[in-house]
Amino acid sequence: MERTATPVIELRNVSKYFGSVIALEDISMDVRAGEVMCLLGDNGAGKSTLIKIVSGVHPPDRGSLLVEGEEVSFSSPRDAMDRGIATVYQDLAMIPLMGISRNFFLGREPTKGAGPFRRFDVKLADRITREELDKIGIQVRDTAQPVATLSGGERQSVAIARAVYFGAKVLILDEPTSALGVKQAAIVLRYIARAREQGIAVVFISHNVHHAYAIGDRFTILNHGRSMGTFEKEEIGLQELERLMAGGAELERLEAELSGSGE
Amino acid sequence: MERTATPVIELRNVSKYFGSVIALEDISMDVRAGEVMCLLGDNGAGKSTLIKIVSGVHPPDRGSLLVEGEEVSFSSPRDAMDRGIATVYQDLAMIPLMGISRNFFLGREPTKGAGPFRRFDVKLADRITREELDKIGIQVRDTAQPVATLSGGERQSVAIARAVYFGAKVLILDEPTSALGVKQAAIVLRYIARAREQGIAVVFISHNVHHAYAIGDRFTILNHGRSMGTFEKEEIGLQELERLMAGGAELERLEAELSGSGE
Amino acid sequence: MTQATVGERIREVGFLRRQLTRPELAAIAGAILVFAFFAITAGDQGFLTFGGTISYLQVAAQLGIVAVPVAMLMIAGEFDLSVGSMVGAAGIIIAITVTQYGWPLFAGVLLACAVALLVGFFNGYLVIKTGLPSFIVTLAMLFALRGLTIGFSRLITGRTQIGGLSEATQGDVLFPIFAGEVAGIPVSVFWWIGLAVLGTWVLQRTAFGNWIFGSGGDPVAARNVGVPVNRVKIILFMCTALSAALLATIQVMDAGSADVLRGELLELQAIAASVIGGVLLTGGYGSVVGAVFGALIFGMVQQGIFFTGVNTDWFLVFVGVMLLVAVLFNNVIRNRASKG
Amino acid sequence: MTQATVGERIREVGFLRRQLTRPELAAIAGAILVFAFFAITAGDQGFLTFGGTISYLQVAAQLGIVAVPVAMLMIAGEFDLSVGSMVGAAGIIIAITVTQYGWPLFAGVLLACAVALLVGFFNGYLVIKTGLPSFIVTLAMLFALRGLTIGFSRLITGRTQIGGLSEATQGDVLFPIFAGEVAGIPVSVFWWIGLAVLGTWVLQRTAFGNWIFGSGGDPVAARNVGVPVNRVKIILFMCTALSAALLATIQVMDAGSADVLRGELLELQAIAASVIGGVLLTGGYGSVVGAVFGALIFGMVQQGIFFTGVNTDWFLVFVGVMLLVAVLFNNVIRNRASKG
Amino acid sequence: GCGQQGGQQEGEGEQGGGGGLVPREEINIEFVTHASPDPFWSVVQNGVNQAAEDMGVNVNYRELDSYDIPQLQRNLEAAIAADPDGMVVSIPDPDALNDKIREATENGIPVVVINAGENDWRDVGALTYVGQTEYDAGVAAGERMAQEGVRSALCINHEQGNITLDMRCEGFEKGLGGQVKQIAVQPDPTAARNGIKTALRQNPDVEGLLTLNPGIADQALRALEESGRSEDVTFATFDLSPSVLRAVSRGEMLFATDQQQWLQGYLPIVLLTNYIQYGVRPVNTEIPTGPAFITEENAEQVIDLSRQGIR
Ligand SMILES: Nc1ncnc2c1ncn2[C@@H]1O[C@H](COP(=O)(O)OP(=O)(O)OP(=O)(O)O)[C@@H](O)[C@H]1O
Ligand SMILES: Nc1ncnc2c1ncn2[C@@H]1O[C@H](COP(=O)(O)OP(=O)(O)OP(=O)(O)O)[C@@H](O)[C@H]1O
Ligand SMILES: [Mg+2]
Ligand SMILES: [Mg+2]
Repeated sequence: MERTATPVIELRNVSKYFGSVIALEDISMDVRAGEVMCLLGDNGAGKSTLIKIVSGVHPPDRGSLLVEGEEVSFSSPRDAMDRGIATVYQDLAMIPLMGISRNFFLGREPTKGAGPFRRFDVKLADRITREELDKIGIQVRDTAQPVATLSGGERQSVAIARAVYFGAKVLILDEPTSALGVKQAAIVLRYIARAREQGIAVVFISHNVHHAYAIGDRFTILNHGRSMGTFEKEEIGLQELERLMAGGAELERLEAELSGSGE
Repeated sequence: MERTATPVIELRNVSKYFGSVIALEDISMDVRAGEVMCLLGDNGAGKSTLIKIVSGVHPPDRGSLLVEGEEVSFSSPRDAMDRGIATVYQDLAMIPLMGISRNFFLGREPTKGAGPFRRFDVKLADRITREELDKIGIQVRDTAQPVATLSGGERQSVAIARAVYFGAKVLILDEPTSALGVKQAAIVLRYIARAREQGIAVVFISHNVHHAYAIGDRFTILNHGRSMGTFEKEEIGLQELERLMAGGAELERLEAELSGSGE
Repeated sequence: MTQATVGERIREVGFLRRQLTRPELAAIAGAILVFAFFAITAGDQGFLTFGGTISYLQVAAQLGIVAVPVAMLMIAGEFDLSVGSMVGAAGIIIAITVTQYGWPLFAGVLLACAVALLVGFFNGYLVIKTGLPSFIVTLAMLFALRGLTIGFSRLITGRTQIGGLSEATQGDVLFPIFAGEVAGIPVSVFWWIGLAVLGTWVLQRTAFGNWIFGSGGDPVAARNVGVPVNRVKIILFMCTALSAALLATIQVMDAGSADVLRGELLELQAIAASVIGGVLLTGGYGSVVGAVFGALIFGMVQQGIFFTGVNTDWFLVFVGVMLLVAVLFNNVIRNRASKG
Repeated sequence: MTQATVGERIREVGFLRRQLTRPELAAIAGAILVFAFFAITAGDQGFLTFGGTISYLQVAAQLGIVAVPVAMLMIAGEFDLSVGSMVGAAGIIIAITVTQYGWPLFAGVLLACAVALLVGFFNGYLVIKTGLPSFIVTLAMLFALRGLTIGFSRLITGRTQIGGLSEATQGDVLFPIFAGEVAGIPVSVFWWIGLAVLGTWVLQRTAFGNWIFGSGGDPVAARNVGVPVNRVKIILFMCTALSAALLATIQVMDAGSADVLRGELLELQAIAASVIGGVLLTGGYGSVVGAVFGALIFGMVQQGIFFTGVNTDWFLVFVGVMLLVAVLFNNVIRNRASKG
Repeated sequence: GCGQQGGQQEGEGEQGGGGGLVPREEINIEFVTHASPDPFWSVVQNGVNQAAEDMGVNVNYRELDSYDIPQLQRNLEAAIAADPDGMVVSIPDPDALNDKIREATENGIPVVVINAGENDWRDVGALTYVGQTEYDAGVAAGERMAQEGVRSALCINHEQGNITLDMRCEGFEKGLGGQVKQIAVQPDPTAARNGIKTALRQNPDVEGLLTLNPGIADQALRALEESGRSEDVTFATFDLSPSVLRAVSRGEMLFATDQQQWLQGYLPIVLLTNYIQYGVRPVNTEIPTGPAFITEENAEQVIDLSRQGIR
């Protein structure tokens, strides 16, 4: 597990507004190679907005974004991808009416042939898609099946498999396990662990404290668009993390009510 | 906690095919008033398809559906709603460009005035929406904000609040907590418990064994479109349930790999 | 953690700016721009006179009468390309029944309305039952209806233009309702305003209006929460056809004649007016007020050129450029308003 | 738990049935139905002869040449209403440069193509930059381009119809390429087939084709995964305009004349052919082959009535009804195939 | 009755025009007809432009995109609102238009009717009528063709529903005194040519063919050629173009009707200018511009004029 000095991704005093809504205010954060940074926070805290800034979907309204120490301003997600940043969006970024393998390779199609005869290598795409989905525990019957007809978990798996396959330097996962079954979720966590070992920087968003605590090296907690600080795993316990995420004592009362409730 | 003899909902030998795909094969299941039936199973097992049959979205290709002992065939979701069945769909069934409160009441608008002057009571709708979302822990700034601009969890909360508000006899929840923060998830579980107390039959789908075990009375497990049986809570332990859900030993191996992983 | 938190995340945004993000207000801005343009370039050549105003208002009104229900149908996610042909058909029905068969005017109008409702129902029913895109169903209806109009008109009268209704209409009690004037303003303008108000009320203030938005925004989701999507769409198809019959009645009374080509390309203009007014082609979003101002922009541009004295050869260039400028202006306004 | 499990959940579905669920094959079924209708009702009146076949193939080809790129643009989620005007404009450019300024034919054609590419680029650029719906941008272009054509044609020649190109064109080396015949079949048919093959190849077999589907299916998602959506759309707008210039060249050479009104309503027909062929109006789905057969249905229906000997007063009824029947038949086939 | 009306007109004319004090460059004339951008009206428009130049007056020439009577009504209203010194109008639909035109004359605007409205110009109080009705032109064409012994013919209508084209066909039938079948074709050249070809095959007995526009005539000529009927079918067209004239001069066509519509554009401007300036006008008469035919004998002479858009 290597850790370099300059962070792969760094955000400095970033703010983002949607009309009158303050989605993010003055956020600073960094992620280094070979570490998993967990972004935690309540619903609507601004997590998805934050990672959309990193992956080039939204430009920040204020503040700066640095990749490998160099200030960048992405004009499109393509720019971010070209710098090795792969993202699983919470709303998945898939084309409902397109087939699975076409979706898998959308924007990065493998080609064969040369010159004017360069063409989309459909066979290769189908094979890779099938293999990668197999690895994550999803068997597809037909790689041309429209994504719209997949189950929620199957769709999420395709998005994850795609990001992992293409993720070069940074892997960003926005609630990747939310719709997954126990087995698939475990596989995804293992993916993340493996990516970290390979020196990839991972940003991981989850509402599942157990998932997050199991895999995270550092934790940045957002609350209503503002950062509540970043904590090393050593600094903080599971209980403490949970309280920070849920934002208070109210939760404990609730949990008590539900007799025997786990988690 | 009352339990009646005739189930509120009963499925008898139901099958459903999509083209060449067997989504469900020969499923039987029943839910009684005042109980929480958990539907468990891997991704793509057929859970969502099953509840779509109950809520009138798909007609079954074979088998029959009974509501309060009477055989029915819903020609539209409206029919199911008229029989007191409220559903939170996994893909949420919301109109992205419509405002929150208009979405909340879509199809069941409160009206005021009479005759040709009967009109949508927008004020009332706004007030109720705000209240119900407040209860679930979501503060909305503007009830006319388009749903598309809500965060994933906020959107899910709106769908849940809506179903709970309108749920008369049967409440069906398809992975309602998947995008929710710890606090909101706990609130939803408490909702379910309260609904059960009021004698409502609840069908609850989750991949989170802890959530399911905490709240479920009975568990029906689907695997590749086929039922693996229904178990009473007393019959089965958490561990056993987890193994059934994940479908084998592979999971344990995986979990061992991820040191200290919870869940 | 309640109201305070909400407040915490809201920035101050000016009232004007907030208002301008509403789709219809941008269309109004476009209309004002076009008006200002003509007022400056052609103000001294009659554009600002009462007669000049009436001349473009009437064009806008006739388009607007159809554009209001067309916009609502588009918000519900469907097209009706057959409205133009329906205008022609309804006009010929009235003219033939009155002049050839000696029916009283009101009976002819009633028959035209009945046929329109039937055609609208048929359109809607076919779209719903077959799941075919309404574009293609109503395109077929566009051809078929125009063809029936030409065929029957030639069969019965041997011609494609039927005149001689002036005597039958001008004394009729219906005349002031459809073709009269109030204080020099043609009643079609009032019909337009009336329909706009009614449409806005239905869309914004009734449950049915909510269903319209739902049906267009995501028909599957809307159906899943219990909206009778099919019923909504069929009713709206009937409304568009009925509005075409209304326009035909107005035109027949106003002109005292009918011809089989009346209403040609009206369907496109109505759709264009709606889109100019901010209605989404894909459905689920828009407003009646927007369509009304879209029609007004269309009317002003079309008639305004008259007063500028520009060579008629360049008329269409002018229409195209003005249209684009008006819509671009809408857009600038909207973006300015919604941005930081 | 791998292949076995997959097999477990698949039912047997016949080969034919599986093939028929493909969108283009349903359109083929519609074309066959229309063909069968005419073969039965007018087979002994020349419909089945070589000459009869050419007469509808040529009409279908001219529509199809434009319908192919229009279908691709629609799959990418945009409309181009300006193709019809572009045909008129390109025709007049060729005619004026050749007859008035004595340019060689190839230079006129090149200029027309250059202008078309410029117009296409402008359309695309405007749609992308402003975020306005392409419907309204290209509608404005429809007016503006037609207006410029009328204006310049009258300014330079004082007429709206320019003839006398036959002498200039018939000896030219370009003539056999655009207006010649091969074994009695007009070359426009080969252009049509060539473009269809090219379009299908691009759409189905290249990365660019995948981007087209993505751009139309969900532009935001496509952009998020790195598809250069803007570039895709601008290129396609340029293709539709270029195809219009190609059609204009063919028509000018074939007819020996140009007219400012050429291509009127072509945009609607091209869109209709695409929709008949299964292209979704909302984008993201469809095929070139479908559009090709949509054009064929249109051509057969339009020319077929002359063979049946039906009074042409009923021409449009005929077009409407046949269109509807063909599309309904598509639909029945499709539903049968995809059901149980 | 006519004389009386004429007298009234003169009275009004005195207020509106007279005096000879209006400088020509201040005269504004609105030219509002059912014209569309087709070859026929192009020539009219050229006549208008020439007259405007010769007279030194301003003319606003207005046309329609397609045959649309309500739009024409609006255009008339707009023209009246612009308060011009004179107007030129056509009356293709008297019921719809007479009231509006009367409104103009009653407001003291001198009006000249052209092209359509032969029976209505007095009624609306216009100064005069210049032109020939489409119906009469059709009758003349029919009679001319009947002289060649044609008993049955096809009339090719390229814009179904446009009343002026209907009138041409109707008149043609009357003049021919035989059987005339209307065939509706698309305005698109290829579709029109192939449609005409098929129609010729379907009607093997027809002896005559009439087209209503020179563009369609070009295609009909090829259709005749390609179906080998050039010899036995007598072919003629409405309106001129260089290629039509060439065909006429080669004897491939019997004739092309020439309504001399240049005059329908030119004369009204001259008449109005003189009336506005000096109050002088032709009294109680109409000015027919047709029928005139271009045949093999005189075709060559007009080709150049046609190329310039004068014939
Ligand atoms: N386009 C937009 N317009 C207006 N408000 C927006 C927009 N996008 C997001 N927001 C608002 O910004 C806030 C942050 O949203 P974001 O999606 O980043 O939350 P999140 O932390 O990802 O929540 P969740 O855990 O529920 O996914 C939310 O309150 C949301 O309503
Ligand atoms: N419309 C459809 N056409 C074809 N296949 C479909 C369709 N809908 C669902 N399926 C298939 O049926 C199977 C069951 O889907 P379903 O959505 O019921 O799964 P699920 O149990 O809800 O899974 P998840 O936990 O991932 O949500 C899946 O394999 C899916 O691909
Ligand atoms: Mg989020
Ligand atoms: Mg599911």
